[in-house]
Amino acid sequence: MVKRGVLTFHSKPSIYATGVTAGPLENKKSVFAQQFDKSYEDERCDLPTNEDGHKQLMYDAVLIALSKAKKQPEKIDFLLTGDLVNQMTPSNFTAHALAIPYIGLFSACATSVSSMITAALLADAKHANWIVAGSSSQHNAIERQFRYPVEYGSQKGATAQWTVTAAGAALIGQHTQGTPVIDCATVGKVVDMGMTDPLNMGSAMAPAASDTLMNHLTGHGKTVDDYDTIITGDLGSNGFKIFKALANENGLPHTKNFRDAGEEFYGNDPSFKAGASGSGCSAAVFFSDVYQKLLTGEYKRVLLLATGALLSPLSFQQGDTIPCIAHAIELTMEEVTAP
Amino acid sequence: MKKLSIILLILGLLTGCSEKGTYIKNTTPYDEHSVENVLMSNEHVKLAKVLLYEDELLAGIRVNTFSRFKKKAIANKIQKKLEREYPDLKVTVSADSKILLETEKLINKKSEKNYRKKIDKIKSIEKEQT
Amino acid sequence: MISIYITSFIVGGLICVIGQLLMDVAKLTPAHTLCSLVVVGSVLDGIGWYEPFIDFAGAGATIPITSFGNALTHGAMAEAERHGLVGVVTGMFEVTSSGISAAIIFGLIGALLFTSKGNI
Amino acid sequence: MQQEKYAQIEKELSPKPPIMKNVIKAFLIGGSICLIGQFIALFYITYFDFTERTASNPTVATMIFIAMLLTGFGLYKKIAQFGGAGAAVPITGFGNAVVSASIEHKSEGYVLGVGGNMFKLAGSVILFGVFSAFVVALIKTILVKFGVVSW
Repeated sequence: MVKRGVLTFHSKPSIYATGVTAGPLENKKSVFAQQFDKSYEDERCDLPTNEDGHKQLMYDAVLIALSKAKKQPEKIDFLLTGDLVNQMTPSNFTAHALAIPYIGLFSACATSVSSMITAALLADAKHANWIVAGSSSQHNAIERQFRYPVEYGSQKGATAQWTVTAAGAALIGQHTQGTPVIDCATVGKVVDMGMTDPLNMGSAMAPAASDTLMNHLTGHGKTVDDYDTIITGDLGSNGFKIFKALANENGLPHTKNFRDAGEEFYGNDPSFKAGASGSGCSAAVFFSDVYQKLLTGEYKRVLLLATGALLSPLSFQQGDTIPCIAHAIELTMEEVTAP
Repeated sequence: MKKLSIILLILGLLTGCSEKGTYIKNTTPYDEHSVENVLMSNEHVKLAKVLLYEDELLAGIRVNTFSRFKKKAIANKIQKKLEREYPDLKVTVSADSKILLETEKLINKKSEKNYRKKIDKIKSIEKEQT
Repeated sequence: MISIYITSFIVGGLICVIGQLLMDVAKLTPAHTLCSLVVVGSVLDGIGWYEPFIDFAGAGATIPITSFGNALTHGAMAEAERHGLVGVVTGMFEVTSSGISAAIIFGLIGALLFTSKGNI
Repeated sequence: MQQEKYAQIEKELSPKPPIMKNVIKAFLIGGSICLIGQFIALFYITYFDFTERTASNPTVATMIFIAMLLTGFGLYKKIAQFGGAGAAVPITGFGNAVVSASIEHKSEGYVLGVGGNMFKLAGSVILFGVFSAFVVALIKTILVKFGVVSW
């Protein structure tokens, strides 16, 4: 029987390599800075505009992931990326520069996982050998897109989050031993709990995360304790607190293996308020910290639960609520069986 | 609060103690006593600098803090009174600190040359007010 | 002399407190808050309260955005007094041109000189 | 889950804005900005031919100039983060809104970018200022015509 939104990848596609790039502030302030592959001295990567810098972040992240696996862009069958700028131009220009067949994906900050799910589907159906999935965000470009000009002085409350300047890309291919593999996934439904404050995305997204988590656990017959960690994308400290409360309400009393990439990203620095956000946030943490912990064997099985707020500046100015989505993907590190 | 008190202290040092009273310089044969009477009888006036020169009577006044709300009315009232006392003089009364400042400068000046020019200028910027 | 500094500090601070309460308690956006304050300044001038208020508080009343509404209304009313109804429209920017022209000029100069920084 | 029920949970768990603290900060920052304005006004009164009333025009222009520098060097947003309305309500906040929008849209060119977007934040203040001035002055003019009040 097919369960709605619940996917199992029988061929278990592998994640061969990842690449993460980050801006100067992230390099200085993020607790994950040591695990990023590349950081820039300049927030625009020494290019004239924020959007140019945004392209460069994504482009470099893809190339780093490819170079780790010693692959050339010509060998890649698909590029699946997305970001938050209007019509995703940074991703589009990256795809042009790399000349890889490309599908742009928009799931807001959940794009890191939605692109991995799509990549796993393509690999599982044997339509492709090599696929790059990823997402990115650039602070200045996104703040201007969704909120105010960067230099505009507006007081941010405790629930506000800081859009990161970072990009993450993962090279996904057919099953290979010794690499983290994609077991299964759950595509989330859009959940809208009537939240309207664009400076409090965490509380808008928490119900979507909770909904997808429950669908994943029941759909695949798993429990929370099956995972070494369940890591959400960018709920931030406030959204994460609410997410855990919702999990308790849904009969999941143990939440000690829950993590939130957004809350951890800047190490709870109060000047970043509730933490990090942006589609680069989940990608950067999933493809650096989580991936490396899978490689070293510290994690055997993890659930990546990226959340996205699917609003536009137009929609919230017109008084609409913030629709949110969460996608889950389960990665495992198999024991290497001796030959 | 500490910062505020430091700011106030610096302000106090910068401005010195507020002066009070009526200062009059008279270069005319007119009697200046009624000027003093008019100004002193008005409870709102804290400080006044008055210059009588040829056919001009120039008065810059400063009123008490909470009388500032109606300082224009106070200046007008004094002006009317002075005009009644000195029907031959052109009376200018203002509660604007610029007028006070300029009148004070004139009073403190030793020589009386340029008085005419300066007084005309003060009167013209006083008119600009609204 | 010193009292004008105290009144400007306190009055200016209090107007900002009203703005903060509009933002935190009434949950208005910054733009809505500023628009409300401008309208309040304009109405206060209409009933003749804002001018004495400036006499009392000096920069404490002329620096907050309320004075922008006051200055616009003041210009419009002064012209209306001279020329009747037509003056309501023509006199609007008589008094207050400096704020807008300074903002335009320095806005352009700022754009020439600076680029935005995503610092914290 | 119902939206109402979630709204309740969300309200319970989300941090409340520290209103008292914000108000005190707004008072201090807003008061300080006005105090600086008063000093600038004193400067214009003392050294130039401005009266208390006419000095407000150059004072406002100078404050906007200072706001431009603070905005350009990335300091105004820090002051605003601390002071909230204390930084937004004074005319410097108006200057910051104009200058920040200009800087932001420089990448689209000076005509379409800077010219077209300069007032995207501050424009509403001008609109409502002008419109309310129009209405107030109109009402007053009519009332004077009917002899209800005088100028």
